[in-house]
Amino acid sequence: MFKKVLIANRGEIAVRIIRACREMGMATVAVFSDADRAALHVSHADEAYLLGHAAATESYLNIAKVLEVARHSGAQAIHPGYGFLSENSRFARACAEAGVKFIGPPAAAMELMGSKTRARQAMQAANVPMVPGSARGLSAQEAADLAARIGFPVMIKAAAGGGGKGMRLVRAPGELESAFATAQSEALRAFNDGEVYLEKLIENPRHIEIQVIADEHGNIVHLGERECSLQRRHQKVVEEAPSAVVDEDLRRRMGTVAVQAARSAGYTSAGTVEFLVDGARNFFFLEMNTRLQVEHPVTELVTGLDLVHLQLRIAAGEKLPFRQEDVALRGHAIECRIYAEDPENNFFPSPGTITRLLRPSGPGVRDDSGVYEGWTVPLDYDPMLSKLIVHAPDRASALARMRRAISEYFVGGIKTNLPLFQRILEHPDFVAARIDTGFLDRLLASPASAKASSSKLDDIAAVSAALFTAATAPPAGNGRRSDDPQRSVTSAWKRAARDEGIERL
Amino acid sequence: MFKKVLIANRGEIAVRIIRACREMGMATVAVFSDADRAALHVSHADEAYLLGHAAATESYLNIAKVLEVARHSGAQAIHPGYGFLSENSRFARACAEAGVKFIGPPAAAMELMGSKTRARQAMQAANVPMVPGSARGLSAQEAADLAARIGFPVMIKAAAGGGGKGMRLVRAPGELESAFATAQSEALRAFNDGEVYLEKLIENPRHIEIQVIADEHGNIVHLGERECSLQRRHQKVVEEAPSAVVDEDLRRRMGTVAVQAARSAGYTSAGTVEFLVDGARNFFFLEMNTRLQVEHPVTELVTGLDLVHLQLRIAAGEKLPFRQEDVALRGHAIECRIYAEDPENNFFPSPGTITRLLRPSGPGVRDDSGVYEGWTVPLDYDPMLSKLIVHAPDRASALARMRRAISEYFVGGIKTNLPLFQRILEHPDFVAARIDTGFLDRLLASPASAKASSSKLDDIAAVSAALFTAATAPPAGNGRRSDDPQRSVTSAWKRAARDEGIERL
Amino acid sequence: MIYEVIIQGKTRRVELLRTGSGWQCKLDGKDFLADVAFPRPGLLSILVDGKSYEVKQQAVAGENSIVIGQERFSVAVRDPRSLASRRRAGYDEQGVKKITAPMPGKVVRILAPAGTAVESGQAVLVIEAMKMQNELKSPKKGRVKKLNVSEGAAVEAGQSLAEVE
Amino acid sequence: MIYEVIIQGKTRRVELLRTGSGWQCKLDGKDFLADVAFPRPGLLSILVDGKSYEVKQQAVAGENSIVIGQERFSVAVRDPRSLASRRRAGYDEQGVKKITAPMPGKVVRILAPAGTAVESGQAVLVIEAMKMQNELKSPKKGRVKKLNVSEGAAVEAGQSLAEVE
Repeated sequence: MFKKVLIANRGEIAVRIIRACREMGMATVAVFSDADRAALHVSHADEAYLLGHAAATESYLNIAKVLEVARHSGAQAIHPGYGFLSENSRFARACAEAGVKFIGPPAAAMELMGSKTRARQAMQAANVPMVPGSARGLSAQEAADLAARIGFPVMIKAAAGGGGKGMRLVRAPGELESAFATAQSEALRAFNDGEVYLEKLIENPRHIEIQVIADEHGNIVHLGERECSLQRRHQKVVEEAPSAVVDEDLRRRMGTVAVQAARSAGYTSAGTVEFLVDGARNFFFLEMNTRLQVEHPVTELVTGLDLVHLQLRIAAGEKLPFRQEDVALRGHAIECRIYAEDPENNFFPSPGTITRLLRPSGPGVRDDSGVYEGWTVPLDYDPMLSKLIVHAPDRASALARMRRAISEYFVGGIKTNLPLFQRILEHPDFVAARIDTGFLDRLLASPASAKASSSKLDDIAAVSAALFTAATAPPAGNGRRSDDPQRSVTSAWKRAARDEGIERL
Repeated sequence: MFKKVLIANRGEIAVRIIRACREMGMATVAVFSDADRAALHVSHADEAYLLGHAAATESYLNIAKVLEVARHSGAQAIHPGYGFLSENSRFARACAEAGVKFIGPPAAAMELMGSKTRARQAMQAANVPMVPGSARGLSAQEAADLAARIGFPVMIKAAAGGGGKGMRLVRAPGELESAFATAQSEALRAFNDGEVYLEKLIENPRHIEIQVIADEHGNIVHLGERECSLQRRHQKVVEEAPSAVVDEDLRRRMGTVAVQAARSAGYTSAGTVEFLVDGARNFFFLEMNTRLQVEHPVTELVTGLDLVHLQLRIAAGEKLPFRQEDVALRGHAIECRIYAEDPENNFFPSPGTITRLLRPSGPGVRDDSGVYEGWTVPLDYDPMLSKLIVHAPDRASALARMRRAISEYFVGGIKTNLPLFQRILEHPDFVAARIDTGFLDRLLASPASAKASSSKLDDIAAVSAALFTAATAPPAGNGRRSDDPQRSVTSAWKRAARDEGIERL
Repeated sequence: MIYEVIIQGKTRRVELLRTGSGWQCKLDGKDFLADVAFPRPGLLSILVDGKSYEVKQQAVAGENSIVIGQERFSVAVRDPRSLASRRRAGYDEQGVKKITAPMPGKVVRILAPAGTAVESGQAVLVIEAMKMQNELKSPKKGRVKKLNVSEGAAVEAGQSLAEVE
Repeated sequence: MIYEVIIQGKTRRVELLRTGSGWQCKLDGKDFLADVAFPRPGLLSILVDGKSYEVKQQAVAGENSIVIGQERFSVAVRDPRSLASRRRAGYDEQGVKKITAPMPGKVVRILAPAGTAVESGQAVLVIEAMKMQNELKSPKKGRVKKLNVSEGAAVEAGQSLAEVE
């Protein structure tokens, strides 16, 4: 087993991997950018080294620098987490050349699956059911022709893409050109690769994915499905396991296809095969993610396994400690991705300092967080603050538990998408599991049902606002007492207040 | 199902029950004493009412007041938690008379099991294996005679007792009289009942208990065992499930006895049958706790069930939603009880204000806490701050996970027993599960192996102390900047510092 | 103490009097007693007729709100005597509306140069932040009066980027 | 800045110089560079030669310590110039030792009245707090010189209860 592991990532996933390494008795090496010196993953690790400036290209994407740190620190393996270098095969090869174990699949498998077009070809060869479309990069003109042939609506996707970046839905010929351009430039920006292709859109599909795990001795097992249909602009927002529409039979069939897809790619470590599932429960191969997924915890909770522990064991050459028939699902798990973004304003990112952080806990609640009270969320990276996951005996109680957990969660000083989850979790269609990949965008388009918040609550809020102000008002005449509990926090209010001519504070 | 439930308790268990009620859509009514106005259970509940002064007898033990609140608020049921009124049959009867459902067993069962002496008689009748000793309250003289007959060492126990209060170990005739007196006065103080009895001591036994759950339709199921041998002065400190010495066969035999004990007592709701297990794995009935146990979460994690949810369903008249054969154990769970007490000073309670609270989280970690940063732990009640529970696929990884969680836990401003757990979790005998009820007291008697903390760490600590001081040093001449991050916390240091003539701060 | 609280647009008058057992409150003339505790700065626990509310104070970029559960109430507390506050009624001066940057970022594309006729909701420019591209749309039907930024420019939160008339 | 740090009894001399890239430290003459961040009051993250330490500041009842992981180091930071600090070497004056209350509570029983000869570790009195009875033991073999409290008395933390000579 490795003595020392470098984590080439930041935020909550870096912390989550550091925890796994610690639990397995491995020393941890963190890397950080100028923006992250005070980040949680730095103080949680046994060692930490600066990579460079905040810009990802100069830090978390800087292969040479990461490997230099690995060499210097004597790390025997590197876990890339997700995002950043996690699906970069050049990095995987560079690790091999540097004699450091890359914790993930072989570079060849990453390259095959990394290019959606080549992946399509390979999967077609392996008779994996596919969505109609192009199997290679296209010019704007070719895209227009193909779209005309297979018919609108169509999706434009970045060949090197992932996470919805460089992805555009086109409903009519008129929109194609500008969408193509945006997708291409976004792809270029995000992946240094402008290649895009085109696929027919399956109307109102579910996004259901299968977790696979494979060792280096040819053993491949699937760990059931995750229901990831709740997406905003193709970004997953809420995930759960199991899926309400997947029964034992469908699970076995999808799992078998996923395992065979992984096998045909010579896959090892943890990976995910994504499918679109239509109303008739036909499933089509979407793509394979050659890394740990953000939503991996829901699978961990229903299977009772720890995927990062398994990744580490597998990378160290161990065999899978269980067989397919040993895998059993218990209960229901749901994950909400807590982002620093403003649901009331186009979900614009809301970086800034977290002035107050109240985190949920208690029975069945897991909070995989990368932030702390006082931390300033930098503008430079993905604004995910935390993954909130719950586990309960059944879906109904899991939903109730998540509602309870969300109601306990408070992040002061920045906007978050917490209020959005309240809306989702109470929506009758979501409660009934009547969801598809368009559900959330439709929900967001509909007016936020101005549920007449009991005027009682209005009263309490009004009085509270006055109370907060009163609590910081100086005792007549002399200045504010320095032991004033309210002082620190209300300063922001006072500033704003002054502009508005508030009662002298 | 109930619309509104009153929680007649405080601290972490009140919060835990409020969470369960919320998850089941029931409104919650909290009660509090003068000392607890700002407590977590008050702000988490939908309603909250003052009972009276801090003294438990005037608040959490005040039956009339609690029932008055129940009546006033329209609560349909009362959950007593553990401690306080949870095993008080008079309270259970008073609830019935007031037309409020007491969430727990029938008063008769509480009375039977509540008196250890009557319980012994009943269990003997039911052929439950017993430890030799008296089955009734004794005078000092009778105790001396009986002890002489069955031989030392013996235990003196309060008939109404629980949680180690009014309990004394006597190894030689000389110690008997004073021990008897202390036990009696402690019992009187704690339970208003000085009756004590005597039992032969089983040398180096394990304390292993069986969780039972029974509905009001005659269905009784056991949920496996908990290993609770890690005790300090008969107070459980660390619990786990399953026990390393209990195999399928022993589990079935102990479970069967536990179920039959519960049945003979006409038991309903959640309860625990405690056994002593000797080196040859013979088990002897110790007592039955007619309430939810502090350590119930380890059972929840390995069974995937929620015991408080089940208590509520059962109290509402529902049938158990599963049968014995449906109960399966998965993985391993460990609980540590985090107390505000000083392990370096006889575990004296350490009340005070929590100036900083860093709580562990992440995979497999559950923190059932009743405190928050800024909360002042009152002197008036049991000093438990939180229950920290971990779950992992096997015991070894559960131990590693708990070590990791403990290393993340920090409570500033008061002393806690966190350092103790570090010692326990690293002890070779505990790691090998070679434990008995005397393990911890022996460990504590042995010098805290002054594991030469790497002088490197000494250096870091020394420099850090200076850094904290330097960070608050005023820029030459003018006063401290008010945006100084260090200001608030170092005040205590500064105070102490001044007395010692520190560099002017 | 007397406060004028503008909450969700509505203006409420709050009178507070600290008493022994708590706070005597008068809200728009209606009296009630509140038992209040401040567990931590920015948080308060308030009991009114036994009902318990955990209230949080939220301040993001000078925008203040009160949070109860996940319900947000934007508020401003004003001194009735202050006149300054009387002004600033509507933000909208003679039909010209500004498009401002909701957060720091970089202008990656201008879609509607000055002079362009635009529909309400039509994209005027694209800014990128945190690796996401976001289109900023015209708040009204009209004509792009002027653009204050060019492609590639770094912009601050609240900075005025364009005006539509 | 120069500090004298008494840590676990030992006295260390710490010299700190803030530089651009961090802090230049000299510990008992040994030089090293520390990269320091203060994430929150009372916490610091310190990097020395790439090793990362999360250090917490602990103050309980005027007793100060540094916590790293679960390891505790009791410390006092002194100004070398101060003389006051020079005194208070040993706590133990001419063989008389105090028994002090480690926390607030109530004296429930006196086991060894003044004049009683006691062994080291023998219980002298019992105080009750948080529903637990705790025996306070004699720190030395000798004789109970005087008792400052009687049964039933409420006592403060740190209060001297008895003296053994």
